[in-house]
Amino acid sequence: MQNINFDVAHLLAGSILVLSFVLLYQDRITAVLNVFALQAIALSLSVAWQAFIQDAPHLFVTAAIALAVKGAVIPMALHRIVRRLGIHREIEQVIGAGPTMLTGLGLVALSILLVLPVGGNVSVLAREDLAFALAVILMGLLMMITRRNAVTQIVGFMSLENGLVLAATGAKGMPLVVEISVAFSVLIAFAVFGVFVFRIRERFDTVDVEALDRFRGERRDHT
Amino acid sequence: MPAFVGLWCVAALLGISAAGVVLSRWSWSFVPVYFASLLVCLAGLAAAFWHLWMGLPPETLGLQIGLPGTGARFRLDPLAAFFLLVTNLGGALASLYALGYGRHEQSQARVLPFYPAYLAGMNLVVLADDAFSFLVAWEFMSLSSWALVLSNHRHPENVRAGYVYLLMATCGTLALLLAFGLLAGANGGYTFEAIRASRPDAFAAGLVFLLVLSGAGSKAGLVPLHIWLPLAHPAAPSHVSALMSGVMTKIAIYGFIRIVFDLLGTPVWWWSLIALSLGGITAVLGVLYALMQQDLKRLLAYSTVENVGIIFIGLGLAMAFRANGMQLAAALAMTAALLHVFNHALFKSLLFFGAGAVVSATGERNMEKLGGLIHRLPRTAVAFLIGCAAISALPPLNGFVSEWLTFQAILIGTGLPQWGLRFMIPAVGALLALSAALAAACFVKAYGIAFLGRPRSAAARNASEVDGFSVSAMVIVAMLCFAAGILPGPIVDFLQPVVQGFAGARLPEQTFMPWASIVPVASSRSSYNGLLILLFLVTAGVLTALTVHRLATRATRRSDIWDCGYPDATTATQYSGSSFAMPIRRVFGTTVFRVHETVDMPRPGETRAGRFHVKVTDPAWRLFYGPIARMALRASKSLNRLQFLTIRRYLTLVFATLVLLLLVVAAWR
Amino acid sequence: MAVTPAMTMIFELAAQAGQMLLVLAIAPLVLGVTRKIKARLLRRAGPPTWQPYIDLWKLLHKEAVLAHNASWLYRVAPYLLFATTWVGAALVPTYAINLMFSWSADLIAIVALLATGRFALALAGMDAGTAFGGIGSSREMMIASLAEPAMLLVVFSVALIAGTTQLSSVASIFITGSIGLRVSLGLALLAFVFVAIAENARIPVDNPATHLELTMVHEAMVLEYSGRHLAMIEAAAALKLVLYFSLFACLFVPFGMATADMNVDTVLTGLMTYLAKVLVLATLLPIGETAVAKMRVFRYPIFLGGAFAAGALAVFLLFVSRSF
Amino acid sequence: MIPSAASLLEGLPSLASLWAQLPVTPLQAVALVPAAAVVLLALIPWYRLGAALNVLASGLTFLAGASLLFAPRYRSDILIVDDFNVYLVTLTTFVAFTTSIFSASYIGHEIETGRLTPTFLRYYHALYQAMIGAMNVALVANNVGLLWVGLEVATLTTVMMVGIYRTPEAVEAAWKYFILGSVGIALAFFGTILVYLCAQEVLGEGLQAMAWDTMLYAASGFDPKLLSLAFVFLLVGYGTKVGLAPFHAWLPDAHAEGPTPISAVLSGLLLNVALYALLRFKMILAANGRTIDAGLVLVVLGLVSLIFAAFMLYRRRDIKRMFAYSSIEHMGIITFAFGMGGPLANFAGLLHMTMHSLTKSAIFFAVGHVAQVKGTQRIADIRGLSASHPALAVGLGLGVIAIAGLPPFGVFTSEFMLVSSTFARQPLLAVLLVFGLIVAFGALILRLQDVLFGEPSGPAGGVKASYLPLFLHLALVLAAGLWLPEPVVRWFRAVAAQLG
Repeated sequence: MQNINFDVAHLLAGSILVLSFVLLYQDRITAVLNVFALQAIALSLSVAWQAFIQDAPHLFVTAAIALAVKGAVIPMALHRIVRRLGIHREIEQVIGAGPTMLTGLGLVALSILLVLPVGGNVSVLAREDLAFALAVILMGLLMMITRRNAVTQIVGFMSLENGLVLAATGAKGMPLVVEISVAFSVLIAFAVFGVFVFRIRERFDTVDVEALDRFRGERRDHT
Repeated sequence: MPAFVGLWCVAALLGISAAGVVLSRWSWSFVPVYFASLLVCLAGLAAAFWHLWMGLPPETLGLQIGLPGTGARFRLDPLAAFFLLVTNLGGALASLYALGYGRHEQSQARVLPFYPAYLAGMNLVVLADDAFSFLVAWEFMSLSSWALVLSNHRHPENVRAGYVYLLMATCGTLALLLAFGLLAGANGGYTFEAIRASRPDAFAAGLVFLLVLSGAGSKAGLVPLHIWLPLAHPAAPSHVSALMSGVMTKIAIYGFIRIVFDLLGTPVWWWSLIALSLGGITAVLGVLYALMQQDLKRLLAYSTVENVGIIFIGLGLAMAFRANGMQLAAALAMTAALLHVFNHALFKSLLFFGAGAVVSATGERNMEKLGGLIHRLPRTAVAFLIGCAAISALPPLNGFVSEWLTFQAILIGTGLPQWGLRFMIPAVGALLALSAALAAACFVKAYGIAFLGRPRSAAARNASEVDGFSVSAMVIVAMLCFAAGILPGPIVDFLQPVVQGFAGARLPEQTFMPWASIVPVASSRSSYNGLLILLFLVTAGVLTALTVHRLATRATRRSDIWDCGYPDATTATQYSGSSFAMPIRRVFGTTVFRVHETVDMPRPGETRAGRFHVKVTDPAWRLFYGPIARMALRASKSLNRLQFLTIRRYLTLVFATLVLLLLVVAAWR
Repeated sequence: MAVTPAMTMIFELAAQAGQMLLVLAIAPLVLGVTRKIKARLLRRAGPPTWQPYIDLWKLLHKEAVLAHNASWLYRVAPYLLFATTWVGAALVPTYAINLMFSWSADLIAIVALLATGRFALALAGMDAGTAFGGIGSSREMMIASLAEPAMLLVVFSVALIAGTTQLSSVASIFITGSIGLRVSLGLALLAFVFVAIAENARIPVDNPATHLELTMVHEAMVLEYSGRHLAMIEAAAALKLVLYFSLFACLFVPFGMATADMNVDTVLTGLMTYLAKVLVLATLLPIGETAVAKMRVFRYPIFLGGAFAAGALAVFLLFVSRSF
Repeated sequence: MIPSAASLLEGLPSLASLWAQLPVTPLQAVALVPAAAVVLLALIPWYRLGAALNVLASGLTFLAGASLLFAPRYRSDILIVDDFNVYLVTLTTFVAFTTSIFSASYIGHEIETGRLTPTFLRYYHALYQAMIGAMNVALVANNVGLLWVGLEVATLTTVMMVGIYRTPEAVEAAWKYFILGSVGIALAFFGTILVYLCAQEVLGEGLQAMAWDTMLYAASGFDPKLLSLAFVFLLVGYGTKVGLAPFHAWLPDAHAEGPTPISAVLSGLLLNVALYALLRFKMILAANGRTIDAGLVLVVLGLVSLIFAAFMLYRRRDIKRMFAYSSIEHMGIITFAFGMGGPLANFAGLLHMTMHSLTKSAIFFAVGHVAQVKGTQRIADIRGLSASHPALAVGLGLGVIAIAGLPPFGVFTSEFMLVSSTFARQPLLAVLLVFGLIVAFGALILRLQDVLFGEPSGPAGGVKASYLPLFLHLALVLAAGLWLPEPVVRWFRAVAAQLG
């Protein structure tokens, strides 16, 4: 019994990791959004599984939140933004897909290297989950810094947040206050994002972050 | 008791500066402020004098303020008392002078609050008995004088001077802070007792010495840390310049003596090597730069650098003798140094007062625009002449006595065992002799150009004698210079309690020597008697004059200048300051300065005037400070790119740092 | 007969006063002698030896002409110069050591006294506000700023050998001959001669006989002076020469001086030997002067630098080891 | 800031009796008063009334915070009041109070110049209170999760306020702040989870495994590897909010483009609170003892921030951005101090935190007035302030002199302890520290002189604002430089001992 629990949790966490690899690999916005939705669903599954094996019902709430918000609402909203702003579908990457993947692999290795030596009294399950979560977080960050497009950066941040949820649920018996705060922060995050994207829309008709950087306070003093 | 008086003086001065803030909107406000400062300084003077005169034991008192745990401690021992005396003497004279001079100040609000605060700061430095209060007072002194330097802030060069000044002052303070940190140790015994008790090892002591030399030296104006001094001292109002040159540099020397001789214990001989070499170089370079100046006050500032060098020579000798246990010789050298401290405080104040009088009478600091002031400002001229003679170390005035004592100390130097010192001391003696002679040339120039000859500008032609307060201040100092010159004995004895503490011995009683002469070591070795010299000179001079007038003729006729039969009415034909300095510039110009002489000679037939322009630059700028400033700017320029990265790149920075730290954790065993 | 303290006091006072008057009396004569000898060396008859006395007398009785803008300093300076030089000369032991006031100023003080006089004269030179005065003062101070350190180094070397800066003590030590011949003493002598030549405005540094020449130094400084003031300055110059002669005599050939026991014959021998020494020096000086040519102004630094170097070397040797 | 022992004694019973009659304890009040104010202010359309209420609410919060000093120490699994946070709460509420006074006079001018509209002021005041409440929560939280929540809410509210001018620069600054801030949020949260994992193995599941003080007792049993990992994430996460280089990028623009009161609160309070959070975890590491050397990491980060910011100061053209960099510099000094550790250095660090928040907020008050009277933030366009506006010039001058570390101000006291003790222990580090200090000093004084002296520039109109907050802060800093009250010294010593 213990085994099957472990294996399923492992499988789901692994799938999340794989999905964030796919995210790294994608170079079309629509595809990125879909993959992200997929990852969110995988996340909610894994959270639900955790809720089941830890018999911690409150985690089902988290799973539901993840499924609803990240699996459905946010991807749709982002699709709408993309359509409304008419962002060209190609994502210009800073470094090519190949090096990015290699870096991702390196990060996975690093996270495993970090977590494995952790002392025995931390449960194996938590440890494995932790390794995956850490990898997902780092890869989300990697995605944010290898994409020039604001929407993809948002997505990268979201997948980073997925990693957080994964870790949080992996931590046995972590009080509910935390999940709520997570969801809370994610909501705020998204709200603020929306506000900003629209502001940016009416300011610069683009969401390319480089465009923003032209408007730095001191830059004009150079001329 | 006197220690309390000293602290009350500080409190009173702070009160006065607060009052200055309130009063300064009225034009007459300078009178009460300076008068009150005068009274307080006199009180402090009396307290210090009393302590030295009665030979009271050191007295300490602590207040529950300042550094948590340590508290603020104050102590009055002979050394502190002597410097307190010098400080308040200078302060009193400056305040008296300012009673008249103050009315020329345009914006009282920029001077009146800071002047008493400045005095308070200097008094506090001398009284402080723990590292924290010492540094607070030290920096407070710098800060208030910085404000005074900037009192005339509309001249860009004053602002620059203020900047350089405050920056250098803070570097010095930080050097002292490091020194104290080393002395106090990791668990912070910041009181001077604790520091005295803890004997640092040789390396630490050497490090502390170097730090203190640079910290106190930068405040005193040791070459090459002197660059701020000739900028800042002239920029301030003249009574403040007098305090900065005459007193504040002495406070710096007090700091040096306090830490090196008192807190650090017995010095090591190689310290004296460094102090001596720096002192000698400072003495000569200072006076050479002074010779090159056309700005009267800047000339005086550079001559301050020279005198600081002389004092450091004395201190260096004292260290050398102390390190080898030659206590009597150490006492002699120390006495010479302290006496020169006292003397320089006197005549440098006098000279700055005179310069202030010239500035307020003519509005000119540039000597090339002056001349013939001896007719327009007769009293000032006399006082200034005495100051010039005194600072040129001419008998029978006081400057000579201290230099004579220094020479005597140098002549004892043969007894030192270390070869380094044996080579250094004669060289320093030569440098000292050179600086003395050059100082005479420098002040002949200063006086001859500014006060003698024919006026070179309308301002100088229409100048009129300054007010009574200023004149009385100058006259008093001039008299003091004379008194200290002809009766040095009592002053030397007065210094002995101070010297005793650090040299371990004292000079023989001087006051009751026959004919009131001073005999530092033994009458068979050397003795000097200013009183008799004066007597002889007066009798010889007066007798001759009388005889000539009586027996020969006293007929006198006024006529035009002869000038070899080619008199030229234009005052421009006179020798100018730069032309006076030209021979010496030629002699030393190649080696010491970077002299740029640009001649613009019109071709024959051209009607325009020819131009000759000399630019003398202080090599310290070229060699040290210029490169440092350029380096800082280059660094900031290259780092500044980080202000203009894209968000993505900033995220990359964060990410990179995170990964780096994770690798560290992974690698950590 | 019993000698009471009062009488000894009187005797000592008399001795001191005698020396004071002696130097004053012989100064013009010395000048005359040098001029005479120089003239002879130049195959001229030359003025009579006592001519300087006559010159002084004449000047003293002429009215003094002052520029309109001449200040009190201009009139005081000559007397001050004269006084300092005279006092200096009177404090150098001539025929006897341990005179009453000999201790009141040591060698350093005497050098400084001369500096005081020079200071006054240089200022006076700038008082009238002429180009010549300025040139003179400026060059005088330049020379002094090099000569004075050299002189002080000479003082150092002597003082280091004798262990004192007190002229009488120096003489009383050297007179015993216990010191012997010293390398450092030789160097000091060399430096001393150089300095003396420069300080007394003699060839090759300056030409006392010149006028209206851009190379003149001392004469340019006193160009505006006339009458009694000029007389004072001339007298001071003569006294200065005597001072250096007697300094030379006292430091390097102190033999024959009257020492502690002062009675008539010791004093007389001292007097005779002193006069003889001065005479010899007064003969040697013009010979040297005629042998060399005057230098350009900006050669002085090298000349005096040589003196400085010699003095410094002497002092170094003494610091390194006492046996040099 | 803190009354002397005498007034403390006679003040104690009256305050106690006052709070006895109220339904809430001071501890609840520091969070509840702002919460109530948020709702109220969000509803009030009149901006003058809003400003007044803002001041009132802040004043009440300050009262509550100050009376925490006299209330007995308190702990639960959620909240805690101990030596460390009690004075920080007082400080925070105090600065929030004075800043609200300043902002009341400031926004009036902004309305006149039309940079802000009353509608935005509604958000502004509500957000201001929200931020204060959040920071107080973060300070009094015992539960590290709650600490995190408080800090994040504070950050997000400031993000919105930074963007409130809606100029391209403001939006861009807010955007940058938001992106970097939320990455920080995420990383810090991960760190928190890791800490919980460590604690949960020792203390069992549930709240006590997130309560800071229980963790501190059990810290020795934590897994060092995991704890180190947690600390790294917390360092990067909270360090971003502290503004340590190289996580500093958001800070200068956020300070320069937002309203000046927000700049004051950011520099004065938010950085402190973030650092406070970091220190809470450093205590746990110190108590564990087998982790990576947190001190070393802090020292390195501190030196990097100090020297980097010091050089950046030279080329700043915007006066607010310059002082923002000076905040980075001082955060670097403080981090360095805590990295050095030991009683003296820790004491210095705590003192420096307090002094910096008081001084820097005072400077921003002054800068706000300057920017308003001169109509520009460009240093090059501000000249001769001492001639045109003497009082303001004195305020700014004293502020900069204090922040530059000159006596007799409090900053000098802390730098004195830090530099001297460091030189006695690690001479090389002290030399680097002094180097940074001198470089920064040179830049600050250079700009200060440019601004204060020379021929006056711009309009010479009077200032319609109260200097009370400005000079109150300066007076406190001066007083602290001359005399630290005994209780404060006691608290600092206690905390310094815990910091290891």
